[in-house]
Amino acid sequence: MFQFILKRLAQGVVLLLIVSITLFLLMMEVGDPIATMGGRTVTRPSDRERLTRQLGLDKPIAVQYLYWLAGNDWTQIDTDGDGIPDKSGTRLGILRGDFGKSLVTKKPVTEMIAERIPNTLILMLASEVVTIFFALIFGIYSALKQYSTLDNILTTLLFVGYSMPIFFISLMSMYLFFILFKKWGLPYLPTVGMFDPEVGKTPLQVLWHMILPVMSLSVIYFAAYSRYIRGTMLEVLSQDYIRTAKSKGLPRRQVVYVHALKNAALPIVTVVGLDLPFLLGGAVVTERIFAWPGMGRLFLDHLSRADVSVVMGSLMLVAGAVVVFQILTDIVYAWLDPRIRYT
Amino acid sequence: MTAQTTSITQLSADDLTAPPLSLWQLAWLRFRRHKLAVFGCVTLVLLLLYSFGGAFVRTEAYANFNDTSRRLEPPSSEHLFGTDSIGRDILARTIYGGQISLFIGFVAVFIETILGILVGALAGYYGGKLDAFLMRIAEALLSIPTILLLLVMAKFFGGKIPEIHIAGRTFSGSVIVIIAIIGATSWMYLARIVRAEFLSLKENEFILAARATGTSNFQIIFYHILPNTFAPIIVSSTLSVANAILAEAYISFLGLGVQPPTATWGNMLESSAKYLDSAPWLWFFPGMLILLTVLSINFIGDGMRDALDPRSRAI
Amino acid sequence: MTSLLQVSGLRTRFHTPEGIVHAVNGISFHVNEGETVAVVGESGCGKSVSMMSLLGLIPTPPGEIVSGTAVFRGNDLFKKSEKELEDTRGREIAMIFQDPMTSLNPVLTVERQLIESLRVHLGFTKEQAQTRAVELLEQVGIPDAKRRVKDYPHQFSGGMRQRVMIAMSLSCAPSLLIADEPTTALDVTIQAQIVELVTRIRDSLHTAVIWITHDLGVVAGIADRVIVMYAGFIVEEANVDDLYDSPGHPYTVSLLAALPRVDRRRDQRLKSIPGAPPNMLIEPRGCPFAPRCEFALEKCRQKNPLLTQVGPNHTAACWVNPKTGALR
Amino acid sequence: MSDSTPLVEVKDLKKHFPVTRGIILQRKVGIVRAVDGVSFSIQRGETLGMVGESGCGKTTAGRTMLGLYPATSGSVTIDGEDILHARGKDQLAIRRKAQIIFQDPYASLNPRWSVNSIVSEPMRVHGLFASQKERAERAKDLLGLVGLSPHLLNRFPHEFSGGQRQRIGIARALASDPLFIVCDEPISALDVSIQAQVVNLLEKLQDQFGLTYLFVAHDLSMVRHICDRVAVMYLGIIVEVADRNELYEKPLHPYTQALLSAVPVPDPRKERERKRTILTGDVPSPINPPSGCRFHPRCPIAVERCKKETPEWREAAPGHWAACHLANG
Repeated sequence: MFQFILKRLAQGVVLLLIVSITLFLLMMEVGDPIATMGGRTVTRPSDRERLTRQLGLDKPIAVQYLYWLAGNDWTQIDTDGDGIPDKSGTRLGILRGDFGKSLVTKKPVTEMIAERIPNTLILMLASEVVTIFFALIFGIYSALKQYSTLDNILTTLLFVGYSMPIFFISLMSMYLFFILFKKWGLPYLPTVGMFDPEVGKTPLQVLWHMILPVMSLSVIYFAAYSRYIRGTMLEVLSQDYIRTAKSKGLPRRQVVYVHALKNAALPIVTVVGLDLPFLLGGAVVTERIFAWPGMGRLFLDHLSRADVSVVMGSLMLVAGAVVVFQILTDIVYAWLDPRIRYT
Repeated sequence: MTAQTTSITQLSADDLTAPPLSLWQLAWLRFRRHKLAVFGCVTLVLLLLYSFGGAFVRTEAYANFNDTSRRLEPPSSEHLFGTDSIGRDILARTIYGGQISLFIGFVAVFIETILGILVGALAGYYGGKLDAFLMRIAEALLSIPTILLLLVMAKFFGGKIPEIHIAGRTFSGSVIVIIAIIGATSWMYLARIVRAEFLSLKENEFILAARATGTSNFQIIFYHILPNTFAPIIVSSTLSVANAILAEAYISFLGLGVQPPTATWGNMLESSAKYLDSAPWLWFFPGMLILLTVLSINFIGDGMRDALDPRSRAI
Repeated sequence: MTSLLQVSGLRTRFHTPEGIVHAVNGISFHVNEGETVAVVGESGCGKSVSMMSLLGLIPTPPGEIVSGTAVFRGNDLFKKSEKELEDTRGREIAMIFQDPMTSLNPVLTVERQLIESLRVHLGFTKEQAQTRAVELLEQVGIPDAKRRVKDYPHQFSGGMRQRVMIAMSLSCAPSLLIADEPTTALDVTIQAQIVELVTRIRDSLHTAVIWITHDLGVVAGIADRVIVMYAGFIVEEANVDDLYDSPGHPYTVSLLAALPRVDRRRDQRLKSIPGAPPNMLIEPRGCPFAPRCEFALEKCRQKNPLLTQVGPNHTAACWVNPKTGALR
Repeated sequence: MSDSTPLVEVKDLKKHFPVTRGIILQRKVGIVRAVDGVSFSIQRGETLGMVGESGCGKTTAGRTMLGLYPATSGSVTIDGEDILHARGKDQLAIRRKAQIIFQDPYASLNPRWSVNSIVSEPMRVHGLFASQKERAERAKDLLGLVGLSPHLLNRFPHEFSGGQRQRIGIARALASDPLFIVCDEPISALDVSIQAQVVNLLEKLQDQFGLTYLFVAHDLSMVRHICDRVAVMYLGIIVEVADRNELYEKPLHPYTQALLSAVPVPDPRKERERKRTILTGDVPSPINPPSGCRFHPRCPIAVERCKKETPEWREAAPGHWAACHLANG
């Protein structure tokens, strides 16, 4: 088992290297970072040149990647442009936990991500929990009552949820719960940000502001999850061992919740486990619409300004989480399914 | 011995266990029974009529004509869906936007399908190092959330392809970019499906029989195995069209997709959130059209899944 | 003497998108206490469906028991509520299935699966049930039972899993065991082990057995009485010796003639039955075997003969005596 | 059978499968010795039966000898030519002479191909006829030969029953005019009433074309009926070979004896009187076959010697070979 984890980790590292090289190459071409630095336009050619040198943008891509990856504190860099290296580098590289500094805010990327991660996680995890809770209830019910009227109605509705563009459901729910409710004099839900600046960031405020985005996200995830759970349950319920359990005269409850659910849990856990790391990436569209200061917004804002360190940092964070969660999922799977033993 | 000969001649057409229908005919019979799928088909045909037939009612010039004096007008008899923030007719723009959105959806999936089949077939059939190599690429692409990857790529290619002129019409180069990047970032799922199919089919006895005869690998891959993977490929590709249309809508909504003046349902929504209250028609009609399209395609895909299910042998 | 189980006019069908599958078309039979009845027939003849109908194990929909009664120890199984049926299943009537690979739950230990019925039906405590589980495994000849009871099904071989299934089904000492082709998926050497095991346990517990199979060889070794099914009908029923000595239905005659013998030198080609079993989607009319029958008359295509007495405790559903070719 | 050189000669054929662990980076942790040194020959026009329990390697042996799995070592000659080491055109030429029919009537025909395409494929691959039309004509003849109506040529496999599909498989195997056919459990998936049809057809075709069969099966009764000679396999090796009546009446190897005694006979009186040698335990794993005689852990008469020494393959009676220390003919 230990060997298996080591092996998977090694593979993961290789995978991350390939991903990072590819992304780095892409990022080199997404725009002119100098042009958008800090929101002000740098016009003087001499300033441009100095900045380019300072940022190491004059170096070949391979060197830039190396600096990004492993830092440049072991080498001298030329800051004044006289061709003689004069100052030792300060970057430690992503391998040593230094994600670099943002061109826009000048703050370390790790700090910026650390600021945003809780916001994203609170939104995404809440949606995930709400989703899984309802999806399990509905998925199991619907599988047990396959082809009942309620199953048919709900299954059709699921399709609508599944096909719903997230911005459309967001805009519609904003329109209904904010604008119309306000118009009708009902208590209306806020649509922008995490809290009312006048009240401050209290847990209650955050909760209140979360309702709409969480609802929008949940509708879409719910549809996908419950379809999957329903399908898995149906598959399991048609297995021979369920027939055996019934033939033993076990109460229906026991057949469903012990014999069927334990088997259905395997694929469900896998899917949830593999989805979890992607939550770190945030919900770009939702965060944009609801002005939620999360990872998705961070990514989007800094991508448009060609802020390489921030964009690379957040992408690599997700990719790294994907690798880790894949291994975790395998471990959980092995723990749940006695047939699988990694040696 | 006489008993033997009579028994052989007695075996005739009426001994067949199933009616003389091809597998496709059987699938069609089953598909027709799927009410939602039929509903999806009808809706999709209507949407295609709307987008492509609508061009005969409203010209493209009209769709791009901005009358700044009539900005943000609510739906009226003149502008059925209202006007946008620079006074263009939304109805006309949804017609031309629909053409592009649907075009992007179908062409991107065409690319995706070709890539997915090739990668999946080669990886699954030959296995070994080739398989490992191709699957690592797929994994690498899968380790970044699709929407983030699409945004990076859209930004990378943005503005690099000049405008194109086809049949007297001008399209933003971004249409090609979006098609290419959606195609390039979505083939992995299909490749995995095709690979799994190939892995299981290549051990099938009819493949062994072909190999025993001396049939070449090329023929086995393309004539023997591939036709047997059509069912999952068709289902997956159909559902992919819905996903591609959504993907285009998302990146265009975020402003990195198809660039104006070329309209798509996605980029019509780009700044509409600002007019959430003042001009809901701005986002309602394109949003509704996207929803309807995606929904009908998903219904069709589900119907196909049922119809092409290899587990049901009978009608 | 009243019989343990008396089934009358059982009719089961399945509603499929392709039409109605007439799986069981009104069969009646009985099983006495401690008796072994073999139900023989080819795949799709309704032998498994009819037995699963008895226990309410047919998924409904698409399955449907159209009519019939199944009186077990004085009560009609079809009139029982789901709860009452649960009490009967496993406790009074147990079942073992064809494929031991898929019939055990892969994620639960053998112990977990063994103690369930003991706890549900006999009210054992967990400790009592655990002790009993080991005893049961020892009884069915699983070596090192104390340790192996903690294993998962996949850690057992096919034959061993079938033993576990048998231990499970016999844990509450049922008065009827339905064995649905329990040896079909196994090799002959393992089949011999399982047949021997079931025979031994049957004799010690005095359990009645319904043994579903297509193998006329196995039947000869285990059954007291044989029921031959074809296309959802019972076409013949007889004591095992009578059936092999003087089969009364052309189908049985042909089946026996189509069978090579391991204990005899080959003398001639096998006698084959032309054609294939009928499509169960088509409502049966006339004798279902008529299209493949060498004795078929015009009458056979019109009217399906009822089971009639052709000897003591021997019934067959045929207008013709296959031995002489004359009308009965 | 005037020609005394055998049509098929298999010498020390081995097929080992590596056992790998791990999902991505696979590591070899052992070898399944599925076929571990098998030698036999088949005369022209003869049917050799190959029996054994599941996992004994009989199916793998049949498939490996046609090159369907790359052989680990050994040689197979068919009509004097080495099938395993030939390449390109030569290999194609030998493949034409050897064909195979399979167990599963559903998996053995391409569901997307018409009967015509299926039956014509060998002709197409081997360039036997100039035009598609001629091939279709020949396919019609072949259908007639296997007892199917020629007008079913353009139907698809799913329209046929199991027995009919098996006939189509036989027609395909005949299409390249082979000398030798490996029958890989051709009847075990069929109902009893259909089995006899297929077996009779195979015999009829053998008479008509002088075909040579390797009949792989686990149904010992049917093997006795159809085969001239029978080879018994256990854990990747052949433990006994003899003419059918010799083997069934005077089995020498204790495994063959046990196997035969386990086969039920459709005769209740006989069954009641029969004494069975009931083997204990299961077939051991072919990854680590037992030392000495591979059968010794289950053998009712095993002695100390059987654990250590691999029994010699010897002719106990004319044409009756067995590998057992204790067997004497």
